[in-house]
Amino acid sequence: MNGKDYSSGMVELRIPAQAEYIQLVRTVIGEIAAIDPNLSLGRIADLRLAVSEAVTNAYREHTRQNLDDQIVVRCDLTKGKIEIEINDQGAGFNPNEIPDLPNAEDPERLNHESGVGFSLIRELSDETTVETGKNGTKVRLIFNLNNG
Amino acid sequence: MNGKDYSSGMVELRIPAQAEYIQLVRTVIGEIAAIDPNLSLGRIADLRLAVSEAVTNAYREHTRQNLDDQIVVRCDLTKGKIEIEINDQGAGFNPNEIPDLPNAEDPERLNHESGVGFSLIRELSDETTVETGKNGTKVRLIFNLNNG
Amino acid sequence: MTLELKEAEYNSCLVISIFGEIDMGSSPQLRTKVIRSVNEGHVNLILDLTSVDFLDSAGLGTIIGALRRVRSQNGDLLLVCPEERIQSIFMLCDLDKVFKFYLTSNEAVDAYKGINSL
Amino acid sequence: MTLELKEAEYNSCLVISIFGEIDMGSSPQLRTKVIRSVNEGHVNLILDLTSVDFLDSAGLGTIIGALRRVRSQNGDLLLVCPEERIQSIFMLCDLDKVFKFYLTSNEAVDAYKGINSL
Ligand SMILES: Nc1ncnc2c1ncn2[C@@H]1O[C@H](COP(=O)(O)OP(=O)(O)O)[C@@H](O)[C@H]1O
Ligand SMILES: Nc1ncnc2c1ncn2[C@@H]1O[C@H](COP(=O)(O)OP(=O)(O)O)[C@@H](O)[C@H]1O
Repeated sequence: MNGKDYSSGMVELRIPAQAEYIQLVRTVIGEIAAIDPNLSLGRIADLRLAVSEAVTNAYREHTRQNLDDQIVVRCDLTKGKIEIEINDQGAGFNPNEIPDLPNAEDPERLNHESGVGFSLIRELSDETTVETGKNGTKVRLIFNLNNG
Repeated sequence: MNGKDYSSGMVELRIPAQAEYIQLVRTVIGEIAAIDPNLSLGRIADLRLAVSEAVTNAYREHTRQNLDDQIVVRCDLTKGKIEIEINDQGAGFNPNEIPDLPNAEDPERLNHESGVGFSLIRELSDETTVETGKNGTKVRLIFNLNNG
Repeated sequence: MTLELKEAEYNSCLVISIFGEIDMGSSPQLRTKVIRSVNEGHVNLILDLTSVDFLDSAGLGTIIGALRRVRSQNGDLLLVCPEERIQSIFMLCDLDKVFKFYLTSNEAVDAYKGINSL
Repeated sequence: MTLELKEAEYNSCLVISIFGEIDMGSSPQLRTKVIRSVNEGHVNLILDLTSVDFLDSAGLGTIIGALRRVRSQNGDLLLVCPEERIQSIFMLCDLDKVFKFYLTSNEAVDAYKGINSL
Protein backbone atom coordinates (compact mmCIF):
# COMPACT_ATOMS: atom_id res chain seq x y z
CA MET A 1 0.00 0.00 0.00
CA ASN A 2 3.03 2.28 0.28
CA GLY A 3 2.93 5.33 -1.91
CA LYS A 4 -0.80 4.97 -2.53
CA ASP A 5 -2.52 8.25 -3.20
CA TYR A 6 -5.30 9.06 -0.79
CA SER A 7 -5.88 12.38 -2.50
CA SER A 8 -9.64 12.27 -2.06
CA GLY A 9 -9.28 11.08 1.52
CA MET A 10 -11.15 13.91 3.21
CA VAL A 11 -13.18 13.00 6.27
CA GLU A 12 -15.35 15.50 8.09
CA LEU A 13 -16.66 14.96 11.57
CA ARG A 14 -19.11 17.26 13.34
CA ILE A 15 -19.63 16.68 17.02
CA PRO A 16 -21.67 18.27 19.76
CA ALA A 17 -19.58 20.41 22.11
CA GLN A 18 -19.83 17.77 24.84
CA ALA A 19 -16.94 16.18 26.68
CA GLU A 20 -18.14 12.66 25.79
CA TYR A 21 -17.35 13.24 22.13
CA ILE A 22 -13.70 14.27 22.45
CA GLN A 23 -12.67 10.65 22.89
CA LEU A 24 -14.64 9.85 19.72
CA VAL A 25 -12.58 12.39 17.77
CA ARG A 26 -9.37 10.77 19.03
CA THR A 27 -10.59 7.37 17.93
CA VAL A 28 -11.57 8.62 14.49
CA ILE A 29 -8.27 10.42 13.98
CA GLY A 30 -6.37 7.33 15.10
CA GLU A 31 -8.34 5.11 12.70
CA ILE A 32 -7.89 7.47 9.76
CA ALA A 33 -4.18 7.75 10.41
CA ALA A 34 -3.95 3.96 10.54
CA ILE A 35 -5.39 3.76 7.00
CA ASP A 36 -2.13 5.18 5.73
CA PRO A 37 0.72 2.84 6.52
CA ASN A 38 3.31 5.63 6.57
CA LEU A 39 2.57 6.85 10.07
CA SER A 40 4.28 5.16 13.02
CA LEU A 41 2.35 4.29 16.17
CA GLY A 42 4.26 6.99 18.02
CA ARG A 43 3.35 9.59 15.45
CA ILE A 44 -0.29 8.51 15.55
CA ALA A 45 -0.19 9.05 19.33
CA ASP A 46 1.21 12.57 18.76
CA LEU A 47 -1.53 13.27 16.25
CA ARG A 48 -4.25 12.04 18.58
CA LEU A 49 -2.93 14.20 21.41
CA ALA A 50 -2.57 17.36 19.32
CA VAL A 51 -6.06 17.02 17.86
CA SER A 52 -7.50 16.20 21.27
CA GLU A 53 -5.98 19.37 22.73
CA ALA A 54 -7.39 21.52 19.94
CA VAL A 55 -10.84 19.94 20.23
CA THR A 56 -10.72 20.39 24.02
CA ASN A 57 -9.97 24.09 23.52
CA ALA A 58 -12.86 24.37 21.06
CA TYR A 59 -15.13 22.56 23.51
CA ARG A 60 -14.08 24.88 26.36
CA GLU A 61 -14.69 27.93 24.22
CA HIS A 62 -18.17 26.74 23.21
CA THR A 63 -18.91 26.09 26.87
CA ARG A 64 -17.62 29.55 27.91
CA GLN A 65 -19.71 31.23 25.20
CA ASN A 66 -22.71 29.01 25.90
CA LEU A 67 -22.86 27.85 22.27
CA ASP A 68 -24.92 24.88 21.13
CA ASP A 69 -23.10 24.70 17.79
CA GLN A 70 -21.13 21.68 16.75
CA ILE A 71 -17.37 21.52 16.51
CA VAL A 72 -16.16 20.58 13.03
CA VAL A 73 -13.07 18.47 12.50
CA ARG A 74 -11.77 17.87 8.99
CA CYS A 75 -9.06 15.40 8.25
CA ASP A 76 -7.39 15.24 4.89
CA LEU A 77 -5.12 12.32 4.17
CA THR A 78 -3.18 13.54 1.17
CA LYS A 79 -0.09 12.10 -0.37
CA GLY A 80 2.77 12.90 1.94
CA LYS A 81 0.85 14.44 4.80
CA ILE A 82 -2.17 14.40 7.01
CA GLU A 83 -3.88 17.75 7.52
CA ILE A 84 -6.41 18.32 10.27
CA GLU A 85 -8.60 21.33 10.80
CA ILE A 86 -10.46 22.00 14.04
CA ASN A 87 -13.18 24.64 13.73
CA ASP A 88 -15.19 26.28 16.45
CA GLN A 89 -17.69 29.14 16.50
CA GLY A 90 -16.30 30.80 19.59
CA ALA A 91 -15.16 34.38 20.14
CA GLY A 92 -11.55 33.80 19.09
CA PHE A 93 -8.32 34.51 20.94
CA ASN A 94 -4.83 35.72 20.34
CA PRO A 95 -2.49 32.74 20.24
CA ASN A 96 0.49 35.07 20.72
CA GLU A 97 -0.88 36.33 24.00
CA ILE A 98 -1.07 33.01 25.79
CA PRO A 99 0.81 33.85 29.01
CA ASP A 100 4.16 32.18 29.61
CA LEU A 101 4.29 29.74 32.48
CA PRO A 102 6.82 30.02 35.31
CA ASN A 103 10.04 28.12 34.79
CA ALA A 104 10.00 24.43 35.72
CA GLU A 105 12.49 25.13 38.54
CA ASP A 106 10.26 27.87 40.03
CA PRO A 107 7.99 26.56 42.84
CA GLU A 108 5.35 28.90 41.39
CA ARG A 109 5.06 26.48 38.47
CA LEU A 110 2.90 24.20 40.62
CA ASN A 111 0.20 26.85 40.84
CA HIS A 112 -0.54 26.49 37.12
CA GLU A 113 -2.64 23.49 36.29
CA SER A 114 -3.48 24.69 32.80
CA GLY A 115 -1.94 26.56 29.92
CA VAL A 116 0.24 23.97 28.17
CA GLY A 117 -2.34 22.73 25.63
CA PHE A 118 -1.42 25.09 22.87
CA SER A 119 2.31 24.68 23.21
CA LEU A 120 1.82 20.89 23.13
CA ILE A 121 -0.08 21.27 19.85
CA ARG A 122 2.79 23.28 18.38
CA GLU A 123 5.43 20.87 19.64
CA LEU A 124 3.68 17.77 18.35
CA SER A 125 2.66 18.88 14.87
CA ASP A 126 4.96 19.61 11.97
CA GLU A 127 3.03 22.79 11.28
CA THR A 128 0.33 24.69 13.16
CA THR A 129 -1.63 27.61 11.80
CA VAL A 130 -4.43 29.47 13.55
CA GLU A 131 -7.09 31.62 11.95
CA THR A 132 -9.11 33.24 14.67
CA GLY A 133 -11.59 36.05 15.01
CA LYS A 134 -14.96 37.05 16.43
CA ASN A 135 -16.72 34.32 14.47
CA GLY A 136 -14.60 31.45 15.57
CA THR A 137 -11.27 29.75 15.41
CA LYS A 138 -9.79 27.38 12.86
CA VAL A 139 -6.68 25.51 13.97
CA ARG A 140 -4.92 23.70 11.15
CA LEU A 141 -2.38 20.99 11.95
CA ILE A 142 -0.08 19.31 9.49
CA PHE A 143 1.68 16.03 10.16
CA ASN A 144 4.15 14.87 7.54
CA LEU A 145 3.91 11.20 6.81
CA ASN A 146 7.44 10.26 5.98
CA ASN A 147 9.80 12.02 8.32
CA GLY A 148 8.56 9.92 11.25
CA MET B 1 -25.98 8.23 33.45
CA ASN B 2 -29.28 6.49 32.81
CA GLY B 3 -31.98 8.74 31.50
CA LYS B 4 -29.50 11.46 30.56
CA ASP B 5 -30.67 13.56 27.66
CA TYR B 6 -28.30 13.57 24.71
CA SER B 7 -30.69 15.74 22.74
CA SER B 8 -27.97 17.76 21.08
CA GLY B 9 -25.97 14.60 20.36
CA MET B 10 -25.82 14.92 16.57
CA VAL B 11 -22.63 13.70 14.94
CA GLU B 12 -21.99 14.05 11.23
CA LEU B 13 -19.33 12.10 9.41
CA ARG B 14 -18.40 12.61 5.77
CA ILE B 15 -16.18 10.01 4.19
CA PRO B 16 -14.67 9.43 0.78
CA ALA B 17 -16.44 6.65 -1.16
CA GLN B 18 -13.52 4.30 -0.58
CA ALA B 19 -13.69 0.84 0.93
CA GLU B 20 -11.08 1.71 3.58
CA TYR B 21 -13.47 4.13 5.26
CA ILE B 22 -16.39 1.77 5.81
CA GLN B 23 -14.67 0.23 8.81
CA LEU B 24 -14.16 3.76 10.15
CA VAL B 25 -17.91 4.38 10.01
CA ARG B 26 -18.53 1.17 11.95
CA THR B 27 -16.06 2.24 14.60
CA VAL B 28 -17.59 5.68 14.93
CA ILE B 29 -21.12 4.31 15.16
CA GLY B 30 -20.02 1.78 17.77
CA GLU B 31 -18.32 4.49 19.84
CA ILE B 32 -21.28 6.85 19.65
CA ALA B 33 -23.67 4.08 20.64
CA ALA B 34 -21.43 3.25 23.58
CA ILE B 35 -21.79 6.82 24.87
CA ASP B 36 -25.38 5.99 25.74
CA PRO B 37 -25.51 3.23 28.33
CA ASN B 38 -28.94 2.03 27.22
CA LEU B 39 -27.77 0.00 24.26
CA SER B 40 -26.65 -3.58 24.82
CA LEU B 41 -23.54 -4.95 23.13
CA GLY B 42 -25.72 -7.12 20.92
CA ARG B 43 -27.79 -4.16 19.83
CA ILE B 44 -24.63 -2.15 19.11
CA ALA B 45 -23.48 -5.03 16.89
CA ASP B 46 -26.83 -4.91 15.04
CA LEU B 47 -26.47 -1.16 14.60
CA ARG B 48 -22.92 -1.47 13.29
CA LEU B 49 -23.99 -4.10 10.77
CA ALA B 50 -27.06 -2.23 9.53
CA VAL B 51 -25.11 1.00 9.08
CA SER B 52 -22.23 -0.85 7.44
CA GLU B 53 -24.61 -2.41 4.91
CA ALA B 54 -26.16 0.95 4.06
CA VAL B 55 -22.75 2.62 3.71
CA THR B 56 -21.55 -0.29 1.55
CA ASN B 57 -24.55 0.21 -0.74
CA ALA B 58 -23.80 3.94 -0.94
CA TYR B 59 -20.15 3.18 -1.68
CA ARG B 60 -21.11 0.70 -4.43
CA GLU B 61 -23.50 3.22 -5.99
CA HIS B 62 -20.84 5.96 -5.99
CA THR B 63 -18.44 3.50 -7.60
CA ARG B 64 -21.02 2.47 -10.23
CA GLN B 65 -21.76 6.11 -11.06
CA ASN B 66 -18.11 7.08 -10.90
CA LEU B 67 -18.79 9.77 -8.30
CA ASP B 68 -16.05 11.44 -6.30
CA ASP B 69 -18.51 12.84 -3.78
CA GLN B 70 -18.40 11.95 -0.14
CA ILE B 71 -20.91 9.78 1.65
CA VAL B 72 -22.55 11.55 4.57
CA VAL B 73 -23.53 9.71 7.73
CA ARG B 74 -25.47 11.48 10.45
CA CYS B 75 -26.05 9.99 13.82
CA ASP B 76 -28.46 11.50 16.28
CA LEU B 77 -28.46 10.19 19.80
CA THR B 78 -31.74 11.45 21.13
CA LYS B 79 -33.56 10.48 24.28
CA GLY B 80 -35.00 7.06 23.70
CA LYS B 81 -33.52 6.33 20.32
CA ILE B 82 -30.55 6.50 18.02
CA GLU B 83 -31.28 7.70 14.51
CA ILE B 84 -28.80 7.26 11.68
CA GLU B 85 -29.00 8.69 8.20
CA ILE B 86 -26.83 7.48 5.32
CA ASN B 87 -26.78 9.82 2.34
CA ASP B 88 -25.32 9.23 -1.09
CA GLN B 89 -25.41 11.21 -4.34
CA GLY B 90 -26.11 8.23 -6.56
CA ALA B 91 -28.88 7.66 -9.10
CA GLY B 92 -31.34 6.15 -6.66
CA PHE B 93 -33.19 2.83 -6.78
CA ASN B 94 -36.52 1.33 -6.00
CA PRO B 95 -36.26 -0.54 -2.72
CA ASN B 96 -39.50 -2.38 -3.51
CA GLU B 97 -38.02 -3.85 -6.64
CA ILE B 98 -35.09 -5.64 -5.07
CA PRO B 99 -35.54 -9.13 -6.52
CA ASP B 100 -36.51 -11.93 -4.17
CA LEU B 101 -33.90 -14.61 -3.64
CA PRO B 102 -34.60 -18.31 -4.21
CA ASN B 103 -35.79 -20.21 -1.17
CA ALA B 104 -33.09 -21.49 1.20
CA GLU B 105 -34.02 -25.08 0.30
CA ASP B 106 -33.60 -24.41 -3.46
CA PRO B 107 -30.11 -25.36 -4.78
CA GLU B 108 -30.42 -22.24 -6.95
CA ARG B 109 -29.93 -20.20 -3.74
CA LEU B 110 -26.19 -20.87 -3.94
CA ASN B 111 -25.93 -18.95 -7.20
CA HIS B 112 -26.73 -15.70 -5.41
CA GLU B 113 -23.82 -14.23 -3.54
CA SER B 114 -25.44 -10.83 -3.11
CA GLY B 115 -28.82 -9.29 -2.49
CA VAL B 116 -29.37 -9.69 1.26
CA GLY B 117 -27.94 -6.34 2.39
CA PHE B 118 -31.15 -4.43 2.33
CA SER B 119 -33.24 -7.07 4.00
CA LEU B 120 -30.60 -7.30 6.75
CA ILE B 121 -30.91 -3.55 7.29
CA ARG B 122 -34.69 -3.89 7.65
CA GLU B 123 -34.44 -6.89 9.96
CA LEU B 124 -31.87 -5.30 12.26
CA SER B 125 -33.31 -1.82 12.70
CA ASP B 126 -36.50 -0.92 14.51
CA GLU B 127 -37.47 1.33 11.62
CA THR B 128 -36.06 1.86 8.13
CA THR B 129 -37.13 4.59 5.75
CA VAL B 130 -35.70 5.29 2.32
CA GLU B 131 -35.91 8.51 0.36
CA THR B 132 -34.46 7.94 -3.05
CA GLY B 133 -34.39 9.67 -6.40
CA LYS B 134 -32.18 10.83 -9.24
CA ASN B 135 -30.13 12.98 -6.90
CA GLY B 136 -29.30 10.35 -4.39
CA THR B 137 -30.54 8.15 -1.62
CA LYS B 138 -31.11 8.81 2.06
CA VAL B 139 -31.55 5.73 4.23
CA ARG B 140 -32.78 6.50 7.74
CA LEU B 141 -32.46 3.89 10.46
CA ILE B 142 -33.98 4.09 13.90
CA PHE B 143 -32.83 1.94 16.80
CA ASN B 144 -34.85 2.24 19.99
CA LEU B 145 -32.70 2.36 23.08
CA ASN B 146 -34.79 0.66 25.67
CA ASN B 147 -36.49 -2.32 24.16
CA GLY B 148 -33.16 -4.19 23.91
CA MET C 1 -8.69 -4.11 6.90
CA THR C 2 -7.03 -7.43 6.20
CA LEU C 3 -8.10 -10.84 7.36
CA GLU C 4 -5.74 -13.26 8.96
CA LEU C 5 -6.24 -16.75 7.54
CA LYS C 6 -4.70 -19.88 9.02
CA GLU C 7 -5.08 -23.40 7.72
CA ALA C 8 -4.75 -26.87 9.18
CA GLU C 9 -4.86 -29.97 6.98
CA TYR C 10 -6.45 -33.21 8.11
CA ASN C 11 -6.79 -36.48 6.21
CA SER C 12 -10.40 -35.82 5.54
CA CYS C 13 -10.58 -32.06 5.26
CA LEU C 14 -8.98 -28.62 5.36
CA VAL C 15 -9.74 -26.17 8.16
CA ILE C 16 -9.44 -22.49 7.31
CA SER C 17 -9.53 -20.31 10.44
CA ILE C 18 -10.48 -16.69 9.90
CA PHE C 19 -9.43 -13.82 12.16
CA GLY C 20 -10.82 -10.31 11.84
CA GLU C 21 -13.71 -8.52 10.16
CA ILE C 22 -15.21 -10.06 7.00
CA ASP C 23 -16.70 -7.23 4.98
CA MET C 24 -16.84 -5.99 1.41
CA GLY C 25 -13.22 -4.91 1.63
CA SER C 26 -11.77 -8.06 3.12
CA SER C 27 -13.97 -10.84 1.73
CA PRO C 28 -12.13 -11.07 -1.63
CA GLN C 29 -9.17 -12.34 0.38
CA LEU C 30 -11.29 -15.21 1.68
CA ARG C 31 -12.72 -15.92 -1.77
CA THR C 32 -9.20 -16.19 -3.23
CA LYS C 33 -8.14 -18.54 -0.45
CA VAL C 34 -11.13 -20.83 -1.00
CA ILE C 35 -10.64 -20.94 -4.77
CA ARG C 36 -6.97 -21.76 -4.33
CA SER C 37 -7.76 -24.51 -1.82
CA VAL C 38 -10.37 -26.09 -4.10
CA ASN C 39 -7.93 -25.92 -7.01
CA GLU C 40 -5.39 -27.74 -4.85
CA GLY C 41 -7.93 -30.53 -4.40
CA HIS C 42 -9.35 -29.63 -0.99
CA VAL C 43 -13.08 -30.07 -1.52
CA ASN C 44 -14.03 -30.83 2.07
CA LEU C 45 -13.62 -27.51 3.81
CA ILE C 46 -14.25 -26.16 7.27
CA LEU C 47 -14.41 -22.40 7.81
CA ASP C 48 -13.67 -21.61 11.42
CA LEU C 49 -15.45 -18.33 12.25
CA THR C 50 -14.63 -18.43 15.97
CA SER C 51 -12.44 -15.31 15.76
CA VAL C 52 -14.56 -13.36 13.30
CA ASP C 53 -15.62 -10.09 14.95
CA PHE C 54 -17.81 -8.84 12.16
CA LEU C 55 -19.57 -10.38 9.17
CA ASP C 56 -21.58 -8.49 6.57
CA SER C 57 -23.65 -9.49 3.54
CA ALA C 58 -20.59 -9.47 1.29
CA GLY C 59 -18.97 -11.95 3.68
CA LEU C 60 -22.11 -14.11 3.67
CA GLY C 61 -22.04 -14.03 -0.12
CA THR C 62 -18.45 -15.17 -0.17
CA ILE C 63 -19.27 -18.08 2.13
CA ILE C 64 -22.23 -19.02 -0.10
CA GLY C 65 -19.89 -18.96 -3.09
CA ALA C 66 -17.48 -21.22 -1.22
CA LEU C 67 -20.24 -23.75 -0.56
CA ARG C 68 -21.24 -23.69 -4.24
CA ARG C 69 -17.63 -24.27 -5.30
CA VAL C 70 -17.01 -27.30 -3.07
CA ARG C 71 -20.45 -28.79 -3.81
CA SER C 72 -19.74 -28.62 -7.53
CA GLN C 73 -16.72 -30.84 -6.80
CA ASN C 74 -18.82 -33.19 -4.67
CA GLY C 75 -17.28 -31.74 -1.54
CA ASP C 76 -18.82 -29.91 1.39
CA LEU C 77 -18.33 -26.90 3.62
CA LEU C 78 -18.94 -26.91 7.38
CA LEU C 79 -18.90 -23.84 9.59
CA VAL C 80 -17.45 -23.53 13.08
CA CYS C 81 -19.40 -20.72 14.67
CA PRO C 82 -19.71 -20.66 18.46
CA GLU C 83 -20.49 -16.92 18.50
CA GLU C 84 -24.25 -16.50 18.63
CA ARG C 85 -23.96 -13.00 17.26
CA ILE C 86 -22.33 -14.25 14.05
CA GLN C 87 -24.65 -17.25 13.75
CA SER C 88 -27.67 -14.97 14.07
CA ILE C 89 -26.64 -13.14 10.90
CA PHE C 90 -26.96 -16.40 8.97
CA MET C 91 -30.34 -16.95 10.60
CA LEU C 92 -31.62 -13.51 9.65
CA CYS C 93 -30.96 -14.45 6.02
CA ASP C 94 -32.45 -17.91 6.35
CA LEU C 95 -29.00 -19.33 5.69
CA ASP C 96 -29.00 -21.50 8.78
CA LYS C 97 -30.92 -23.92 6.56
CA VAL C 98 -28.09 -23.93 4.05
CA PHE C 99 -25.08 -24.39 6.33
CA LYS C 100 -24.13 -26.85 9.03
CA PHE C 101 -22.80 -25.23 12.19
CA TYR C 102 -20.44 -26.69 14.78
CA LEU C 103 -19.25 -25.27 18.07
CA THR C 104 -15.63 -26.38 17.78
CA SER C 105 -13.39 -27.22 14.90
CA ASN C 106 -12.81 -30.70 16.40
CA GLU C 107 -16.52 -31.46 16.12
CA ALA C 108 -16.53 -30.36 12.49
CA VAL C 109 -13.46 -32.45 11.67
CA ASP C 110 -15.12 -35.43 13.36
CA ALA C 111 -18.20 -34.91 11.21
CA TYR C 112 -16.07 -35.35 8.08
CA LYS C 113 -14.43 -38.47 9.56
CA GLY C 114 -17.88 -39.93 10.14
CA ILE C 115 -18.88 -39.33 6.52
CA ASN C 116 -15.63 -40.66 5.10
CA SER C 117 -15.70 -43.89 7.12
CA LEU C 118 -19.15 -44.79 5.80
CA MET D 1 -14.76 7.59 29.56
CA THR D 2 -14.11 6.67 33.16
CA LEU D 3 -10.80 5.90 34.79
CA GLU D 4 -10.22 2.83 36.84
CA LEU D 5 -8.32 3.68 40.01
CA LYS D 6 -6.80 1.09 42.33
CA GLU D 7 -4.89 1.75 45.50
CA ALA D 8 -2.36 -0.11 47.60
CA GLU D 9 -1.28 1.12 51.01
CA TYR D 10 2.26 0.72 52.31
CA ASN D 11 3.72 1.88 55.63
CA SER D 12 5.50 4.72 53.95
CA CYS D 13 3.15 5.68 51.12
CA LEU D 14 -0.01 5.15 49.09
CA VAL D 15 0.14 3.86 45.50
CA ILE D 16 -2.71 4.92 43.21
CA SER D 17 -2.70 2.92 39.97
CA ILE D 18 -4.52 4.50 37.06
CA PHE D 19 -6.08 2.56 34.17
CA GLY D 20 -7.47 4.25 31.05
CA GLU D 21 -7.31 7.61 29.33
CA ILE D 22 -6.66 10.71 31.44
CA ASP D 23 -8.24 13.64 29.64
CA MET D 24 -10.38 16.67 30.38
CA GLY D 25 -13.38 14.41 30.93
CA SER D 26 -11.78 11.87 33.24
CA SER D 27 -9.16 13.87 35.14
CA PRO D 28 -11.62 15.28 37.72
CA GLN D 29 -12.01 11.70 38.94
CA LEU D 30 -8.26 11.55 39.63
CA ARG D 31 -8.29 14.98 41.28
CA THR D 32 -11.07 13.89 43.64
CA LYS D 33 -9.20 10.72 44.53
CA VAL D 34 -6.00 12.62 45.34
CA ILE D 35 -7.80 15.20 47.46
CA ARG D 36 -9.57 12.46 49.39
CA SER D 37 -6.32 10.57 49.94
CA VAL D 38 -4.52 13.68 51.23
CA ASN D 39 -7.46 14.43 53.53
CA GLU D 40 -7.15 10.91 54.91
CA GLY D 41 -3.54 11.68 55.78
CA HIS D 42 -1.74 10.10 52.84
CA VAL D 43 0.80 12.75 51.89
CA ASN D 44 3.39 10.45 50.33
CA LEU D 45 1.76 9.39 47.08
CA ILE D 46 2.79 7.33 44.10
CA LEU D 47 0.78 7.62 40.87
CA ASP D 48 1.28 4.51 38.78
CA LEU D 49 0.77 5.50 35.13
CA THR D 50 1.82 2.11 33.71
CA SER D 51 -1.66 1.43 32.31
CA VAL D 52 -2.47 4.93 31.14
CA ASP D 53 -3.11 4.86 27.38
CA PHE D 54 -3.56 8.56 26.90
CA LEU D 55 -2.65 11.70 28.84
CA ASP D 56 -3.54 15.25 27.84
CA SER D 57 -2.79 18.69 29.23
CA ALA D 58 -5.77 18.52 31.58
CA GLY D 59 -4.32 15.30 32.97
CA LEU D 60 -0.90 16.91 33.37
CA GLY D 61 -2.56 19.78 35.19
CA THR D 62 -4.27 17.41 37.58
CA ILE D 63 -0.96 15.69 38.34
CA ILE D 64 0.67 19.09 38.93
CA GLY D 65 -2.16 19.92 41.31
CA ALA D 66 -1.60 16.64 43.12
CA LEU D 67 2.09 17.45 43.62
CA ARG D 68 1.21 20.90 44.96
CA ARG D 69 -1.29 19.39 47.41
CA VAL D 70 1.10 16.82 48.90
CA ARG D 71 4.02 19.28 49.00
CA SER D 72 1.90 21.72 50.99
CA GLN D 73 1.55 18.94 53.57
CA ASN D 74 5.30 18.22 53.49
CA GLY D 75 4.66 15.08 51.44
CA ASP D 76 5.76 14.09 47.98
CA LEU D 77 4.48 12.55 44.77
CA LEU D 78 6.44 10.03 42.70
CA LEU D 79 5.40 8.80 39.25
CA VAL D 80 5.67 5.27 37.90
CA CYS D 81 5.90 5.70 34.15
CA PRO D 82 7.62 2.99 32.11
CA GLU D 83 5.84 4.04 28.91
CA GLU D 84 8.16 6.34 26.97
CA ARG D 85 5.23 7.79 25.08
CA ILE D 86 3.60 9.04 28.27
CA GLN D 87 6.88 10.22 29.78
CA SER D 88 7.62 12.22 26.64
CA ILE D 89 4.49 14.30 27.21
CA PHE D 90 5.93 15.46 30.53
CA MET D 91 9.21 16.22 28.76
CA LEU D 92 7.54 18.29 26.06
CA CYS D 93 6.19 20.52 28.83
CA ASP D 94 9.47 20.63 30.72
CA LEU D 95 7.77 18.78 33.55
CA ASP D 96 10.40 16.05 33.70
CA LYS D 97 12.27 18.58 35.86
CA VAL D 98 9.35 18.76 38.28
CA PHE D 99 8.55 15.06 38.74
CA LYS D 100 10.55 11.99 39.72
CA PHE D 101 9.93 8.99 37.45
CA TYR D 102 10.32 5.30 38.27
CA LEU D 103 9.99 2.26 36.05
CA THR D 104 8.14 0.06 38.54
CA SER D 105 5.98 0.75 41.52
CA ASN D 106 8.36 -1.30 43.69
CA GLU D 107 11.19 1.09 42.89
CA ALA D 108 9.04 4.05 43.81
CA VAL D 109 7.94 2.44 47.10
CA ASP D 110 11.60 1.70 47.87
CA ALA D 111 12.44 5.34 47.24
CA TYR D 112 10.03 6.36 50.00
CA LYS D 113 11.48 3.72 52.35
CA GLY D 114 14.91 5.18 51.73
CA ILE D 115 13.71 8.66 52.63
CA ASN D 116 11.80 7.55 55.70
CA SER D 117 14.71 5.52 57.11
CA LEU D 118 17.04 8.53 57.00
N1 LIG E 1 -10.35 27.67 20.22
C1 LIG E 1 -10.14 28.63 21.14
N2 LIG E 1 -11.04 29.64 21.26
C2 LIG E 1 -10.88 30.61 22.17
N3 LIG E 1 -9.82 30.66 23.02
C3 LIG E 1 -8.89 29.70 22.95
C4 LIG E 1 -9.00 28.62 22.01
N4 LIG E 1 -7.91 27.83 22.15
C5 LIG E 1 -7.18 28.36 23.15
N5 LIG E 1 -7.75 29.48 23.63
C6 LIG E 1 -7.25 30.38 24.70
O1 LIG E 1 -5.88 30.15 24.88
C7 LIG E 1 -5.61 29.78 26.22
C8 LIG E 1 -4.47 28.79 26.29
O2 LIG E 1 -4.87 27.56 25.72
P1 LIG E 1 -4.05 26.26 26.05
O3 LIG E 1 -2.60 26.52 25.85
O4 LIG E 1 -4.63 25.14 25.29
O5 LIG E 1 -4.21 26.02 27.61
P2 LIG E 1 -5.52 25.79 28.46
O6 LIG E 1 -6.62 25.45 27.51
O7 LIG E 1 -5.11 24.68 29.35
O8 LIG E 1 -5.73 27.07 29.19
C9 LIG E 1 -6.92 29.25 26.74
O9 LIG E 1 -7.02 29.38 28.14
C10 LIG E 1 -7.93 30.10 26.02
O10 LIG E 1 -8.09 31.34 26.68
N1 LIG F 1 -27.89 3.54 -2.04
C1 LIG F 1 -28.23 2.87 -3.15
N2 LIG F 1 -28.21 3.50 -4.36
C2 LIG F 1 -28.56 2.84 -5.48
N3 LIG F 1 -28.93 1.54 -5.51
C3 LIG F 1 -28.98 0.87 -4.34
C4 LIG F 1 -28.65 1.49 -3.12
N4 LIG F 1 -28.80 0.57 -2.13
C5 LIG F 1 -29.22 -0.55 -2.72
N5 LIG F 1 -29.33 -0.39 -4.06
C6 LIG F 1 -29.77 -1.39 -5.06
O1 LIG F 1 -30.47 -2.41 -4.40
C7 LIG F 1 -29.87 -3.66 -4.65
C8 LIG F 1 -29.99 -4.58 -3.48
O2 LIG F 1 -29.21 -4.08 -2.41
P1 LIG F 1 -28.81 -5.06 -1.24
O3 LIG F 1 -30.02 -5.74 -0.75
O4 LIG F 1 -28.04 -4.27 -0.24
O5 LIG F 1 -27.91 -6.16 -1.90
P2 LIG F 1 -26.53 -6.05 -2.67
O6 LIG F 1 -25.97 -4.68 -2.39
O7 LIG F 1 -25.74 -7.16 -2.07
O8 LIG F 1 -26.88 -6.28 -4.11
C9 LIG F 1 -28.44 -3.35 -5.05
O9 LIG F 1 -27.89 -4.33 -5.87
C10 LIG F 1 -28.61 -2.03 -5.76
O10 LIG F 1 -29.00 -2.23 -7.08
